[in-house]
This record gives sequence, structure tokens and C-alpha cells, in this order.
Amino acid sequence: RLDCVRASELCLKEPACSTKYRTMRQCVAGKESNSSVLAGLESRDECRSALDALKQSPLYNCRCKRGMKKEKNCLRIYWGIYQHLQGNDFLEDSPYEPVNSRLSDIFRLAPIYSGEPALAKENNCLNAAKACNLNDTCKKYRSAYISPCTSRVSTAEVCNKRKCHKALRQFFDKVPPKHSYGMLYCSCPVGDTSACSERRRQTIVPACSYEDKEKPNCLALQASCKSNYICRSRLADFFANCQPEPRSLSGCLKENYADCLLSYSGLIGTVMTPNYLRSPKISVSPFCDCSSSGNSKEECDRFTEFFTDNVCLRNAIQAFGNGTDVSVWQPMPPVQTTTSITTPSQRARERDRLSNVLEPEDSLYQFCGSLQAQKLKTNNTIDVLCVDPQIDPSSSNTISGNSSE
Amino acid sequence: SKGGREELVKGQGRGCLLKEIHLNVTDLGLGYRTKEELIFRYCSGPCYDAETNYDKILNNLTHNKKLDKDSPSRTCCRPIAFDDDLSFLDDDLEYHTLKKHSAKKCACV
Amino acid sequence: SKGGREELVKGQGRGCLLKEIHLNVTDLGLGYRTKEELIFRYCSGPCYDAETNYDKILNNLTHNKKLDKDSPSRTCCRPIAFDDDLSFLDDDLEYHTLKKHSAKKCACV
Amino acid sequence: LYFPQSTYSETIYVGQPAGAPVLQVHSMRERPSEEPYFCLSWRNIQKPPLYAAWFHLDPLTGVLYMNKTLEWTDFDSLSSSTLGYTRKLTLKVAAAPVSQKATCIHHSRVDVSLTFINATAPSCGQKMEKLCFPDGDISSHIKENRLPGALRQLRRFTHADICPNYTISYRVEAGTIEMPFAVNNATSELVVTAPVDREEKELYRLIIVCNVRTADMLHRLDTPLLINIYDEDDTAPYVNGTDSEDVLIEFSRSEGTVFGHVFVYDRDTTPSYPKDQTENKFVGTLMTNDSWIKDTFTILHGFREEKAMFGNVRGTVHEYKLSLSRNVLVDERRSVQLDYLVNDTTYPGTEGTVMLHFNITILPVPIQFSNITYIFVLSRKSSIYSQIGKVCVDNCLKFKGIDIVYQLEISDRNVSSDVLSCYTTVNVARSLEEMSGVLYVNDTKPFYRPECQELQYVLVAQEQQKQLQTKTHLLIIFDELSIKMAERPRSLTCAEKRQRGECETFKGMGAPTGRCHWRQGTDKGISENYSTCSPDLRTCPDGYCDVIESKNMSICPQDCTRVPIIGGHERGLMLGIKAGYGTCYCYSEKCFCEQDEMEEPICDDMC
Repeated sequence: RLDCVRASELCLKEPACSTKYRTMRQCVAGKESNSSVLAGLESRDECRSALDALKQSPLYNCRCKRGMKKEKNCLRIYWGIYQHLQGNDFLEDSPYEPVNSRLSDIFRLAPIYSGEPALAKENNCLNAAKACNLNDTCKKYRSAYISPCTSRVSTAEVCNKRKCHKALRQFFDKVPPKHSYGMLYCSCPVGDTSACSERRRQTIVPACSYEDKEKPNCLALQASCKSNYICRSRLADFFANCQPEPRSLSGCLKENYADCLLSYSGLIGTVMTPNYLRSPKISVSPFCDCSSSGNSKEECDRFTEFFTDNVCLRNAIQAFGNGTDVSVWQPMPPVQTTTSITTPSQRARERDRLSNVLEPEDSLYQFCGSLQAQKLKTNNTIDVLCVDPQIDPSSSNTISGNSSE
Repeated sequence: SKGGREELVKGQGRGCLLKEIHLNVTDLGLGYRTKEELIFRYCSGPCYDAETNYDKILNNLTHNKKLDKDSPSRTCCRPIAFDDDLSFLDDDLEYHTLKKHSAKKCACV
Repeated sequence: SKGGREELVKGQGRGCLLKEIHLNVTDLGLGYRTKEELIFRYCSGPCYDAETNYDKILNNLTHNKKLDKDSPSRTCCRPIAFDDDLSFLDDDLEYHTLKKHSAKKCACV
Repeated sequence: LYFPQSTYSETIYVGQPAGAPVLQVHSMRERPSEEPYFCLSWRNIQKPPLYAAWFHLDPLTGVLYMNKTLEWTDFDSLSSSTLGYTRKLTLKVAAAPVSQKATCIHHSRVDVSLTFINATAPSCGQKMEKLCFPDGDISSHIKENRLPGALRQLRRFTHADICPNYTISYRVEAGTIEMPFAVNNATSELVVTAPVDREEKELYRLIIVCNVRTADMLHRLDTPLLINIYDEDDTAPYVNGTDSEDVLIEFSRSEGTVFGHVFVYDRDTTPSYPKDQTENKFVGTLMTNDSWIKDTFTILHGFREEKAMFGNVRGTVHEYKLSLSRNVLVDERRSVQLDYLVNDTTYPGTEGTVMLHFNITILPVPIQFSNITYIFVLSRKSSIYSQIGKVCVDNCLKFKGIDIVYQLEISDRNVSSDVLSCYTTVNVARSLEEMSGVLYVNDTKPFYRPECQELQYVLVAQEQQKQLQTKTHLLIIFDELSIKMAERPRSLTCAEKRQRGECETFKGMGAPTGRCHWRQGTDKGISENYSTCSPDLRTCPDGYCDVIESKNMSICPQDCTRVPIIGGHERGLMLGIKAGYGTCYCYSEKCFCEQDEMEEPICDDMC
């Protein structure tokens, strides 16, 4: 599949395509400033025929790559045509080419995580920092962001935030994930005495790259992000790749931790830069809140919870920290007995438990599902007959107990 | 392994060489309190085959005590390029950046 | 006067300085038999204020014996430009030319 | 019309039969006459997605039905870059008044997100909960002050025929307080039975009870359902207590200075996004035609959301502050009542405005030295740039926006020319961060001339805007008769000295005693209390590059340097050395901080 810069060049070289492309850009410009340059009915037909024609061109399904040359130009082309050309009805798509890498590919190269899960009580974040400074590329790009992010520019300005963000983006674009992820997603011992998790929080130099004089409303922050091609694309990429799906084995709709971690790291260095919160379980958030949201409070809460309470992202970070990956990880939910009367309090407890642990029946589907996926992926022969317990009632738990009105 | 054997940087013969050693930042003796580490590279080795007439003359004059108490330097094996900066987080969660702390290229000067 | 007091070249404070001394060519110890003379200029003096983190670290590592037997050089006061060549006629009426025999500019390197 | 949910979601399985309902979309009426007409709408109307044909929508009830039975092949036909065994299908449902059904697709829309699972529907033996309630938390929202009506279908249509012989019914658990919600047993829809007032309650936590009657048992399950009440601007702004503020403007007269504040309360919410928001928008007007007032004052307005003070319901506190938009002249004397009309522009009622009053008193500031003359004793050993002392007109430390310049004049002009030339000894400079003056040694030659014994100056302080001026006497007395030229300090920097011995014998710039002073640090590691050689420990190092030190970088590089610092250190706020390891010392191009015992190098000439 071509990137959008290449696709656009090809189209502009070909007379028919370039006229349609120019017409469509006028349609887009007219629609956005709702003063359509081609007014009237026949313009709508011209726009429609331009759209249909471009569906045959390489522009139709073009994407971009993180850190590619002319990335911003590519994203400008993508978003310029996205709403009008591609807009399929799935979840908002990401402008970036799916990488489909696996965490296991990252672990195999990582010197510090030799395959088995990082030791529980170690300060893995310190180990990652050590490993970084022993690798010339990582050391160079680490210092290249820490310098601008810690250099005061005036008594009132802690730093030059724009320079800091640019250097942070360079770090995550240029440094191999085994090092950059090591410092961003290192796992800290439970009940950590804050040395490890505080160091992890300091990785992006939050005083400069994250904090601000005032905390904006999250919807306002989202709007300002969407006004910038890079930020808008990284946010769309994050929403697409870290979309939680409680029923799936990994907790992710796309069943790919590596893509989720890559898209989370892609947000660092944009106005939507997220960071770890001081909380017992892994929880991240951009620097914003939902006060003064008016009637959009629900929408604002949903946006923030995609960061602060995202089972897919949390599983992905934990998987990297433990040195595991999607298909290997198989949580064993506690054996649960069904009672006929469920009271609200019990129900609330179950709800919390539900969000982390899968119901026995559901996990069967996922196991089958991911096995099939694995089979597709690795096309080796895995012959497992996916028996659906429901078809065979004897294998499911019967409900007993009496009921009272 | 840390603080142990220095390794020669690949591809260099004898004479003025770039060497490296794996150290703790605290070993550098600059007063930083941190557990981070680094690869320290330095230049070391003799520079005989880089001497000019000037050095030969200096050697003779010093030998014959023609320069009173002066002891001017002869060719030194020194860095002619420094490594990239090194940044690290100290125990108080403050970042520091060391500049021109480690050699990248050596020559007799 | 010859071979006597070195004069400081004008306009230099303390530290790594360009000095000169009036000598016979024979004093250079290069084996030439001639009665001709020259002004020999050389670089000398401390380079403390030109040190970098690299030198401070070297000093500390050497002090704490972290570099085994190695004794890498710290900043040296050395010529960074040489004087013009010197030509003279020896006792056998043969001409000789000396290159890079005398300093023209000094710096801590 | 408005949708009572921001999104509708449901799970569909392989084998979902044609004609089966999937979910029901509702649209709440804003006016009694409105009747909703529903239609499906796609992002790309000409080319709807493949699965568009699998569904159809009842335009009057808003119930979404299956158009076909879902096959295994249907799942595979949905191309997507993901692996997994679920696909997310997004539909959009629009709702228009029946009268405008022709343009239904152009009306407001709501997202319907269907998770298509690559498996058949779970069988009857599974958890009862799945029959009663959808997955995940459920919530709805309704606008305050609106008509009653059905807002949500409680039945889970896609699981309706999994256990055909079970009967499922719902009811709202009667809570402690009266809740205007009930279940329509015929349709299993949740109904709001009366208009609600958000300012009373903005969140209802209903307990929905689901009764499942099987052949021999009755199961009772429940789940919380949150109903958010959306706000509209239906309450007027009010002032709690005082609507006026007395402001005294005296020493602080600079542009940007803020005085006092008045709070205006509003029980409605105020969104801070989008910027030019339309809800609960407050506009303020300065009620005066006096151009002086308009040019001098501006009212700053900010707001924040509060809950506790509004009975645990979100409301808004608006804050109005008086600010100077230019400097006020030093001799300005004025009393002004400034009225400011605050208007809640989106409040429909009549009393949407509040008048605020700022009673402003501006006092002139006298520029004077009231009964003070300055006498300083000066050591002839002082080096150049030694700081002698501080001078200050009355209240000068409080001045903001009043610019004072100090100068020295010779009291008696008729003295001999020799004595006259003594007066180059002292000069004065205005401090950088306050309106005081700093006396300092400007010339040391008079120290060696016996005829220079004492200096009688006139200290002149002049205010720069109105040129108001005041004077007082300044007497400088030299402490010894005279000193020999040999003792004359040379203009060098104390900071170069790295040890106590050489420091305390060294004559550097800025030293009132003529000698540098050693500060011995005691801490381990990098510390703000590093050892160093200073001309005057009162001012150097103190983390601040003052007006005298900034005249020459060599006076106190510890506070003022910008050159590279070698060794363990922490740079100051833009300038100087905030913290250092061991001893810090500076040359013109570099500063160093290193441990003291490492002082003597192993061997000077390592080569």
C-alpha cells in the first residue's frame, strides 16, 4: 500500500486523476468553509464523481508511517481526503500503517529482559536507564531531549516546551523500542517505595513536557490536538490501537499489544502528552480534567477514562513489563458459583471484578478466537476443536438455589 | 562488567588509542548521587611516531637544561572529538547533563 | 642575549604561553655543524582553566586507581601552529631547511 | 428533539435471525407537538458499508431490526486490519420531527456501535445477568425542565429468544427519595414521569430490578443506571453578600496590578470548552463614559466550577477583579465609583444582570526622604565595586509602577579642585528588583590621597514620570588616614581562588575589606553551600546577580556567570551556580566545581 505522499504524487502525474483530485480538494475546501466554490446542484454531482473516480486511485487507501520523511505532509493529505473518501464506518481509523509487530520481537532483542519476566522486586526503570546510557544511540537521543526539557529559558518559563516535545518525539521515533519502551513501560514492584514508579514518571521530564500553569478541560485539549496534523494522527492511532474490548483475551479489540504501546508512545511530544498518575495500579492521563465541562461531562469523562482506566493499555504495559505477549497470557479467573439472587452490592463487586477477569464461558470463545487468529498469523496447523459448552449443556454449570420474590 | 577490564575500541593498533570502561556515574567523582552508569571512553598511549622536529628539539633542550625550570609538553594522546552528552536522573529525581565528559576520537597533538 | 632569559611573547597573561629563546642551531641537538642561530619558540604553562569534565574525570579515576596502569594525558599546552621554516648554511656550505621546528601559536589541547 | 444516550451499543452473534430486534433508539421531545421520525444515515451516503443491508430501522419506534440472519461468512466478509474474533460496526441513526422526515438524514445523529462476535449467541444456561442487562455500565441523560417520555428500552432484544420460556420484567427499585422514573411494563421502556430540575439534582442513580421467571423459580437481579440531567440556563446570576469592593491604590500603581475582587454566583454550569461557548455566557460592560477611567481600569473575569456550595450540584462562581491597564501617575489623587454591569446573555428571564461597584481611592505618593541623612564609614582598603550601603526614599520598597533614579551631587562646590576630585570615589545605582539605591566604590585612587578624608554628597532621588525630586545629605567618612599605593588591590576576581589560604590574602573586586572571603562548605555531594572565594559574603553568592555584580562578570561569577561549569553542579535560575560539588571557582571562560582534596593534580605534566 502506498503512503499518501507517493499516492498523491502519482495521482498528480496522471491528468485524469489530478483533475479529479483538484476538484475534490475544492469540494473539501468549500465544505469546510461552507461557501462552496462550486455552488449549486451540478457542483455536488461534480464532487461526487470526483470522489468516485478517486476511489480507484492509490489515494483511496493510502496511509502514513511514524517518523517517515514528510510525515506531516503525508498526514495533511490523509486528513484532507479522509472524511470524504475513505470514511468507512468502522471505528475512526488510524492514518498510520499498522505495524503488526509483536512484543516478543522486542523482548528477543532486549539485553535486559532475557525472555523471562522482569524480576518483580527489581527497579526495572533504573535498569532500563542504565541500559540506555550504555547504548550510544539511546544515550545520544536521551540526552538530546533531557537538555532542552531541563533548560530554563526565562525566570517565568521552565523550558522551551516546543523544543522539548520535538526532542521527545525524536527519541521515540529513532531509539529502538527495546530501550525506549524499557524506560517508558518498565514494571515496578507492587508496593514500590516510589523510587521506581517516580523514576518512570520522570522519564518524559513532566515539569516541562507535561505540566502547565493551568490545567485545561480535556475536550478543549482534544480540540487543540485535533487542530495539529501530528497530534490528531497520533490520537487517532492511539484510539484505534488501544481500543479496549473486555471480551477479548488481550483486553484489546485489535489483540496487539505492540501496536498499542507504539501508538501510546506516539502521543508523547504532542499537546496530548500523557504521563503516569500517582496511583497503585497503572493509570495514565493527559494534563487536563473534566471541570467546567457543562453538559459534555459524560463525553469528557469517557475521553479521560480511555487513558486512566483502559484495560487494553494496562494489559499491554504490564505485558511488556512482564516480558510476555498477547497469546501467551491466559489469566485464570477464580472459580465462581452462580446464585439465583444477585444483590446490588454483590453486583457492584462483580462489576469491578468483571472489568479485569473474564467469565469462564467467554474465555472459551476468546481462546478459540485467538487460536484461530494465531493459526492465520503463523499458518501452522493448530487442530483444536472449539467445543461450544452451550451446545453440550452437560459441561456448563447448572443454576441451583431457590428464589424469593 | 563494570569498572573491570578496559576494552580497546575495535580496529585500532598500538600507540594513542581510544579505550572504554563501564563505570557508575558516582565513580566519576563529580559529586552526583545516582545509580546510573555509563561507558567512559578515554585516550591513552604513546605518541612517539607523531613527534615533529619541535618535539625532538624540546627533548634535547630539556635534556641539556637549556630551558631552566620550564617543562613544556611533548605530543599528548588526547581526544580530538568528544562523545555525545550524557544525561541521567539523580537520587533526588533531578536530571543532570554532562558535556564533554568522554572521548570519541583520539589523536596525538 | 643568547640562551639566556626567555621572554614572554607580548600580550599573554598566565597559563599556556608562547615563549622564545635565542639559540645556536647546534643547541638544537639535531647534529648540524653550523654557526647560524635562531629564535626558538615553544609552548609552556598550566592548562587548568581549559580543563573539561573529561579531564576532571580522568583526574578522579586516576586518583582512585580505576584505570589500572593507564595514565592518560590531561590538557597539554601545545603548539597549534608552527613557525615558518628555518634555512641555514652549514660548515660544509650545504643548505638545510628545518620544518615544524618552532611554535607560532599555543593552546591547551 | 434530542437523543437520551450519547451512544447505543449491543452485541450481535452469528445466527442472529432476520427480523429480530437488536436495540431501540429513543428521541426526547422538546415540544409537545414533536414526534420523532428515525432513519439510518451513513458517513458515505452514496456508498454505505457492506453491512448496511443487514439492518433496517422502524422510523416511528426507533427499533433496529435484523434484515437477514447473520452467517459465519458475514463475519469474514468484514475486512479489517485486526485479527481478533470481534468486529465493531458503527451505524448512525438520525431523528427529525415527522414533519421534516424528508430531510431526516441531515438532522442530529447518534452513534450505534454493534460488536459482532464470531460465535453463536450464548445458550440459555449462561449467566442470567446477560439476559437482563447489556455489558458495561449503563447511563442515559435527559434535559432539565422537559416533557415526560420514554428514554430507554430495558429489554436486551438480542438475547430475547435465547430462553424463550423465561419471562423477564423490569421495575425501578423504590429508593429513599421520590424519583420521577418508572417502567412501562407493556414496552419495558424506562420513562421519565415529570420534568426535573438539574439545580435540585443533576444525577439520578436508579436501581433497575430485573425479574426472570423460569419454570420453577423467580430470579431477581439489579443494576445501577445513571441518569445525567443536562443543564440549561434557567437560573439568574446573583451576588452573595456584597456587590461592591473598596479599592485603595497607593504604592502599587503599575500596569497589570490587580486589586480586589467581587464574586457573582450562578447555579447553572458553564462549559469552558468550546472557547466561545454559547451556554451561560457572561458579558460585562463598564458603565462609564469617563475616558480617564476607561483608559486606566479594566475588569478581569474568570470562572470556576463549584459543587459543595450549590448543594452538591455543579454551579459556577464568576470572579471579577479590577486591574490597571496603565501606570497611574505618582501624584494622581482621585476617588472614583466604577460600575460594571454583568449580563448572563443566555438567561431568558429579565433579571439576568447584576451591577458591581468598585469604590476606588487613589492617593498620591510623596517622593521624600523624611528626616533621614546617611552616614557611612568606608575603608580605604575597599576594592572597586565594593557595596557600601542602601538608600531609599520613604516606602521605596513598596513601590510598583513608580520609577525612581538616584544621583549624587557634591554638597559644597567651592572646595579645592584636589578635594573635588575625591568625589569620584562613590557612585549610586538603582537596584534591579526594587526602587532602592545601592552605594558602591566607583574609584579607589582617592583612597591613597591624604586630602580625601570625608565626602559630603547631596543624594538626589528623582521620580521619572512627573520629575518629582527630593534630596538629603550623604556623608562618607574614610576610616584610616591613608594607605600606600602598594596595598592597592588589582581588579581581579576572588572567584579564581580555590583554597582558603590564597583566597583570604587575595585582593579582588567588590571586597569592602579589600580582601576576599572564604566560604567553607560542609555538605557532602552537590550542595548550595559549596566552598568558594567571595568578595562579600553578604551578597555573593546569594543566588541573585544584583545591579553592582552585573556591572562586571568578575565581581561575583558565582551569581552571574553564563560560562560552562565543569564538574558536579546545578545551574542557577538562568545565571550563576546554584549548587556545586566541593569547591567552585571560576576563570573568564569556565567555572569548575570539584572536591577539595583533589586540588593538587597528580602531575602537572602527564605527557
